[in-house]
Amino acid sequence: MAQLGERGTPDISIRIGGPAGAGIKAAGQSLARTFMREGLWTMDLTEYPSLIRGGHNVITVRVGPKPFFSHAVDVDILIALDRLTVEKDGPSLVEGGAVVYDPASVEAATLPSHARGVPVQLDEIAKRNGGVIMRNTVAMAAALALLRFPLEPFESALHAQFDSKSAEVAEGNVRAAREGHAEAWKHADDFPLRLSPVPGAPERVLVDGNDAVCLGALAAGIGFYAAYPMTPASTLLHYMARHEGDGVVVKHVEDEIAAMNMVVGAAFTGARAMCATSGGGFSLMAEAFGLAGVTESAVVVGVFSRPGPATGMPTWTEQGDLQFVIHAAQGEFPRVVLAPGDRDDAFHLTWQAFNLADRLQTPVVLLGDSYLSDNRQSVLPFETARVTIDRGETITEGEVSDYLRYRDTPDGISPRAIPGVKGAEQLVNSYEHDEYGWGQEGERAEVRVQQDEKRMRKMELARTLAPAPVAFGPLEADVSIVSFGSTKGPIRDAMDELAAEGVSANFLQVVTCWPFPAREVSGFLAVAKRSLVVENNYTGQLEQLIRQECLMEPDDRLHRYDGRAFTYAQIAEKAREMVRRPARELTGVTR
Amino acid sequence: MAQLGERGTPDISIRIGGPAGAGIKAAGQSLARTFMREGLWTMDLTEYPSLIRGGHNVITVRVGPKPFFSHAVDVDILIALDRLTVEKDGPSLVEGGAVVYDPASVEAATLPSHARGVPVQLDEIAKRNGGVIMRNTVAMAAALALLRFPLEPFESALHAQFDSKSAEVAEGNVRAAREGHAEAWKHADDFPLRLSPVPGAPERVLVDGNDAVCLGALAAGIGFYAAYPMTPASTLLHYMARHEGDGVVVKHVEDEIAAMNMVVGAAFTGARAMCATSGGGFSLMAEAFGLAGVTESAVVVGVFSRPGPATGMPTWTEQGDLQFVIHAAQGEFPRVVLAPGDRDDAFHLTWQAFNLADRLQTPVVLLGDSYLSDNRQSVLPFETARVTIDRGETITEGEVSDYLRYRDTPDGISPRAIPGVKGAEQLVNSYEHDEYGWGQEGERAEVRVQQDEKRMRKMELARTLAPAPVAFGPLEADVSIVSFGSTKGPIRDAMDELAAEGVSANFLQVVTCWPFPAREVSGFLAVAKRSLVVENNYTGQLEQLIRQECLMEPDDRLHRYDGRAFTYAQIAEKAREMVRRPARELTGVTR
Amino acid sequence: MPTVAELEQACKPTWCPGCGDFQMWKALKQAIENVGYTYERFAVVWGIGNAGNGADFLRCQGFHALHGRALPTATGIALTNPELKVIVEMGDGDGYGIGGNHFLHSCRRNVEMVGIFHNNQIYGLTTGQASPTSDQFMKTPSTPGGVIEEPVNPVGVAVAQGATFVARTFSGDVAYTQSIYEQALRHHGFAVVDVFQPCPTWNKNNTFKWYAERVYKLEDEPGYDPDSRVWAFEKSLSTFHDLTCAPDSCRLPVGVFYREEGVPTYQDRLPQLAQPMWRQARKPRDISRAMRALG
Amino acid sequence: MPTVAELEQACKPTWCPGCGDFQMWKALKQAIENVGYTYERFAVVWGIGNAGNGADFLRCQGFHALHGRALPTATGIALTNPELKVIVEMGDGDGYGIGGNHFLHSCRRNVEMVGIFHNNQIYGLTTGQASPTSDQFMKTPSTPGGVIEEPVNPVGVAVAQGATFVARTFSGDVAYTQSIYEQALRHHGFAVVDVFQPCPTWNKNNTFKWYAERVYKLEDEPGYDPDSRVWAFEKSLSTFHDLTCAPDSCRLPVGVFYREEGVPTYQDRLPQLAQPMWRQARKPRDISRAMRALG
Ligand SMILES: Cc1ncc(C[n+]2csc(CCOP(=O)(O)OP(=O)(O)O)c2C)c(N)n1
Ligand SMILES: Cc1ncc(C[n+]2csc(CCOP(=O)(O)OP(=O)(O)O)c2C)c(N)n1
Ligand code: SF4
Ligand code: SF4
Ligand SMILES: [Mg+2]
Ligand SMILES: [Mg+2]
Repeated sequence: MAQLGERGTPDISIRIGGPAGAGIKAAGQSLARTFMREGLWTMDLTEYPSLIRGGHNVITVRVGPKPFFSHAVDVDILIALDRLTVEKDGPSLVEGGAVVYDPASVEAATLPSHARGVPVQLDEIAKRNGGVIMRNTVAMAAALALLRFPLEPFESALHAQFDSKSAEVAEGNVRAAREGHAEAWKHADDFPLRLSPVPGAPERVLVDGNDAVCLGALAAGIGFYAAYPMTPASTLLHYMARHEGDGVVVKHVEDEIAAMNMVVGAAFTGARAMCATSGGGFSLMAEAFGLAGVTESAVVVGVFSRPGPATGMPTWTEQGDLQFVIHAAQGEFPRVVLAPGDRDDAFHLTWQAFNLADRLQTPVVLLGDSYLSDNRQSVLPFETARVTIDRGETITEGEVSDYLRYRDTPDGISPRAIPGVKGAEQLVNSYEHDEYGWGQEGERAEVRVQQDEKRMRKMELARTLAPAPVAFGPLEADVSIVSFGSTKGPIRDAMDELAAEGVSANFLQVVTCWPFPAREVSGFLAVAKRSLVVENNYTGQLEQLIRQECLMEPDDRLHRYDGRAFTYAQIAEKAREMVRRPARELTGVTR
Repeated sequence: MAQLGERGTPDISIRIGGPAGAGIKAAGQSLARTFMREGLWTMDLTEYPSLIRGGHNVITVRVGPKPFFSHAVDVDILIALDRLTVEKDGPSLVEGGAVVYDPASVEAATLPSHARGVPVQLDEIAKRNGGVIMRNTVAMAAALALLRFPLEPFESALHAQFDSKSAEVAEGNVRAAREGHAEAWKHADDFPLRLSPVPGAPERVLVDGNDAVCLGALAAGIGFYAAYPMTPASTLLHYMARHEGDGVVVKHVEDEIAAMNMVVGAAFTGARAMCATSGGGFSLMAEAFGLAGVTESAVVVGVFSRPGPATGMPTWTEQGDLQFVIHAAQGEFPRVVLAPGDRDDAFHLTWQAFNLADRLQTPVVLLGDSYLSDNRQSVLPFETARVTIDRGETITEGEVSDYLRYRDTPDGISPRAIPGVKGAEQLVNSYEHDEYGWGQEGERAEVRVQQDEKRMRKMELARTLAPAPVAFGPLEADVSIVSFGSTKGPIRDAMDELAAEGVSANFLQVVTCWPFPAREVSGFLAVAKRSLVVENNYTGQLEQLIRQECLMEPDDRLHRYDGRAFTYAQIAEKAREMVRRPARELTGVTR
Repeated sequence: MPTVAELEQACKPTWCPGCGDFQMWKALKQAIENVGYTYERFAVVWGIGNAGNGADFLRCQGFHALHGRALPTATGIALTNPELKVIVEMGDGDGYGIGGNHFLHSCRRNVEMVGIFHNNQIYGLTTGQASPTSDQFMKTPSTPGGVIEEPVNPVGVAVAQGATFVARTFSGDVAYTQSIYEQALRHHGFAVVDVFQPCPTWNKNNTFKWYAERVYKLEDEPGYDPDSRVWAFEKSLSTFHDLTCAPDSCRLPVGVFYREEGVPTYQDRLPQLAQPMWRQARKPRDISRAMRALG
Repeated sequence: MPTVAELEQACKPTWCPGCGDFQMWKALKQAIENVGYTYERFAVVWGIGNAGNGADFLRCQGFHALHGRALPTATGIALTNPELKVIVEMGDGDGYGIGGNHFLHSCRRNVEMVGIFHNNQIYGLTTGQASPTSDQFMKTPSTPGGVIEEPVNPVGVAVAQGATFVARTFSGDVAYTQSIYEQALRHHGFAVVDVFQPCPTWNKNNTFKWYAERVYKLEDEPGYDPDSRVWAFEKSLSTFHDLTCAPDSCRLPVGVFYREEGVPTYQDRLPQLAQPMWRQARKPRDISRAMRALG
């Protein structure tokens, strides 16, 4: 068990736990926002079952003066709103960690023996200042007191949150906070951890992956977003719907089939169009995803995975859909699959996805997961100056003549004249077709070959346009990690932790998963001392692609498939273990 | 251009071409049946566009005294019901081949110069004996005359076909046949090919792949079949519907989503249940296919591919869905994919699929394509004595106690008690769940891991139960071919042709595509002099699997993606070309 | 024949306090006890949603199916085992949104089974988006500007599409709901039961009070005519209202809108379904005749 | 503004001789000419089927969509370019079978577009299986024992579900069909036009003669009341008949069943849809305010 303050990283983690419906997530997020505004860096981890009430909900806020990339591993301060939290989260507390609890509902004797109990009359204080709903306010103020963190920033946050609703409620919250702060302050001397504001820190924003995707889509000039709610993609719909006023038609439709077919229709008019869902919704979209392929429609599809199969584990995380999105839908057609690793990637890959879709006139998938979608991190505002709009060979105005929608060209791209352009009579066709679009002609063997080859040729262009893998860490390292998507954060933190111990690690983040960057991955693996593929799934789908595309096998692999994200500690431990093993025990066959 | 009678094989090919709606397919099939009944072997190839009328329809009947495995490469006798046939199919005629045509509609001058014209008053003879509809009868009789094949068998076939409807029509047809026969007989002396009945030949049946699958399903005791029509799978629905009286509930449902979900429901009651479709319908089934995976439902799903993407080329053939069926649906779960190569495989793999589904309690895919589904071959009646019923650990009657539907067991198989069994209260669940089936418990990390591992463990059992690859040809060969599915026929014919020339070839037919038989394929490739993967698709999906699972690359590959099946000649030519090349030019990197 | 208590699971309901799903759960257990099925003689299929979460709480031969697909799964069960009464529990998003096509076709198919729709006019489990039955202009996270479609009219569609038993009830009246359930369970054919089910957590518009002030029983009014499709259709239209309507200008009928007995069910028309279909798979079927037909 | 001749393609129709699709093609071309759209101002979306095969034969801005999915594709077009009138051509399997859910939801959405359903009561392109509108007891390759479901009642469902223009016509009367098309094209909202379209190849039951003997025009009878949903619903029920009914006991109404003008369309309620949405994507959108909101 870790000791308080013993971790390599200079940050602190605070967990709030209680039943669903107690406002746990909002509480944690306002704590994080308070810290962020005072110049600290934060990362949330929300964990909850697929229930509206009851069950056990938890948010853990990691906070510190230096940036980090992933969620907390263990807990320094546990705010236990109920007994279940003590029972379930007690074991995550570091030796000497504090448990803020209400002696009225939790008995001191039930606290773990290695914990420091901080009894605060959460209920009573809340009630006398306005109602039980304020319990979270009391508890958060108590946590701040333990860290000797000033209360004023939190008070202004409460004012900001409640003033517009009711001055009375705002005042009540502030009073409740002060009382909680005062009560916990008594225990602060015993508690060694301290946290202070960092003055003059740069402005930051608190975003989860879905916020970042939405911002990227808005920046890219999205005009149409259609979706059917599905965890963890639902908040994209909420966000986009709130931004209809920015010039986006947002439709909550009857099912995912409609969403995808509408998006293809919207692309026909030249709108930048996107839909997003989780794996289950994408299953239903598969046919129309192929429609986008054969009709050469520029669409962006977000697939934010949760553990499957079928309904699976709606509120948890997994990277189980990589091979599915690469192979979904009957027949063969070009597609691009981009996997953002963090919020910055999510923003920039999203607007790039729209450009790629337009350049290639084919569907582009943004593949994420709940871990990235759901959890907030403080980040520097996204560099909007980098955003460009490249609509490729799309003709939106004026006139065309002798127009052939599917003209055979050297790079496979046929100029696309959208409806409204004079002379743009055309037939966009789900059947195989000739250059004009006629289905009858598409039955001829030579026409089929022409069009199939034309489409597939776009994969070559895609290889040159799609983002290359990104390498982190030293050129030579004791352990070389290959991974994709949201494992990026834990891997980067693990690298830092390992570096502090004198173990060097480097990391190749596969950003474009399809077309697969075989050259870069092969090169990285070829010089690796010990190679490791990290994946949040059971079957090792990235490794399958590496084997298929590079004819190489990594030395080892780390999988997790219990619905939870990797912690950096877990990855670091795997790397340590590999370094301890003599090289000949590693299983790699190719070098 | 091939010369008449010059092909290595002692068989003859007759093509009938004309517009859709002229009864071309039926005509060709009754010709084939006549030959079969007289002891000859036959194979059809039907080619038609996705139209009800017009267009250009063709059926080619290959017939000979010895068995063969695939369709004809070129044409010895062309029956041209219209000018378009002369134009389109003339080039396929061998040097000295005959064209049976009606001088009233086709001018002799338009015939290809290398053809022997056989003018027959098709229209007039038909009309005077009962109507234009009898044109096919006249033409077929003419073809028989050219081959000096006796007319009687054909006459009895006509009687068999029409007597029940009207003696007059039967008589008319017979008269028309006689006149056509007589007219063509005049030209038979000039035409060197001859065909005679083979007396005492064993009984045969004329089946296409879909017939074979249906017979396999019926033999296996299927109780429920649900489908939405989709070429080339529609005739399965027709066949099954005709056999409702044998004790099958057959439902033509509102869409493929309903079909797949109904089949999963039917499996819940212990019925042997199946649905079938083409790739587009399977796209819609994907989610419920995953439902079968997580609920551990024993279902059989037929996927009979046509060229995609999307609507694609409905009436043509392709092997473009292999990777899709292996990866369809969100999340990870065990599945088996079986690819019949011919009609005998289709029969036997179908009943085996039901046994596998029951043994493994997981979905089993039968992956075929239009080439196999649509075309008839004369085959020995299927060996029904080989059919066994193995329902695995399925409890259909009696009583169970302390029943846990998802009990964790060493091989991953949990005994399945169906509704109606006393004590079988259970919760079959699309959510992750615990051993009882409760979804709430499935959110716990350890329960998830238990159930995920339990399910995936079934893949190990699947490896031991699923049919192994089948090897054809000598142990050592000049060229070693790996392929799957319906390319089997052309490959086997190509091997015979090559053998006749002194080139030896062997062939490994991958029957179970998933779990992939890596050991057997690696072994086969490792000792191959020159290895070749043959696939009816663009991207080389089988090769991708070989690379992924065997870390090996074949020396060369042959793809076809124009919607047409390989001919044996094409494959033989590729093999010859490989043998001509010095070995160092082959591209293989692993051996 | 399980009693209400025996129908409960060790796994206890997790619905929000005050959720109408509790009442429907209660009514269903009582109706099953009253009709008197043994455990072996009925099966329950759930869709996905808070309604569907009921799967964990009822002891039975159960199937928690996909979102929107409970009806076809149930149909597969009903058409392969004639000895089972199949009950299908769905949400309004589940049953009328994503599952709308199966609803439409189930009505015209008249498979004997009971479809219960938890109509809370909201997507509960996914945190409060508009459902296909949400009232026009209702603001939700997916429609912050207000719903602009006309709501689904499940009773009207069911009646138009040939369902042979079409009823609606309000979960707040548990006894009435239970009596409607019993009639539905005893109906020979496809029974549609739409239930106004308040969702106190997300739907702040259609609350218990809101429904209670507006519902009235069809059979209490003159002219009650559940034999007439046209009458039922006309009554179905009176559900349309706007967000602010006063209780007396916006009366919501509950009860049996339409009932037609004596129509043969789908199962009745399948002579091969005399017994559970698993019995077909005890030994290889003789296909010699079928094979000979291809000779 | 293209004339009938200019609306034709070099690619000529391949429908079977005598197919009702020819007549519908004729009526549509004439209606478009009469209403007077330029090529740039309308788009046509087809589903898959023989009806859908019309995609090859009409010169326009066209989209041949997936089987069953023409309505959502068309909706995506209509909701991103307000300058286009969108016409959707579907088969009965296409529109009411696999596409039934989109039909249901399109009716309640009232997106301005015209849905034309080629109702030949059969699956034409896939060689004659029963369609959701096939008459009960009809024998087809997928129902050799006869259809046992009640047919879909598209008019009834559309009226129940809030469609603002619901009409039916018979392709055999080309002039009448054309006039219904023109009214539908001029309607401000979602217009549903179901067309009895004989399929001489596969449907030997509902032939030209069969329809011709049975159809009558709604407006020719007393009590014509297309403002009333209930009246329209009642009339929709009279389509139900059995295979052997005599012409006079089985009269099939055609004409406008229901029409409601003045209802705001979906597009009307989207202020952001003042112009084609591609204009939003000419330069990066300023997201500074949205980003600041997260600070
Ligand atoms: C294919 C698919 N799409 C989306 C979801 C996500 N989802 C789960 S429940 C639900 C809607 C819940 O609303 P409703 O059906 O009305 O049930 P309620 O929770 O209100 O009882 C949705 C959209 C899913 N599970 N599967
Ligand atoms: C997902 C999917 N399922 C099935 C098909 C096959 N299919 C093509 S057209 C058609 C039905 C045609 O009937 P209808 O819609 O009534 O049109 P018609 O040909 O009668 O005009 C079917 C089932 C398909 N293309 N896609
Ligand atoms: S969210 Fe609504 S429907 Fe769901 S359990 Fe809570 S109150 Fe009931
Ligand atoms: S099959 Fe029927 S609907 Fe299709 S083109 Fe022929 S007549 Fe028309
Ligand atoms: Mg609901
Ligand atoms: Mg039709």
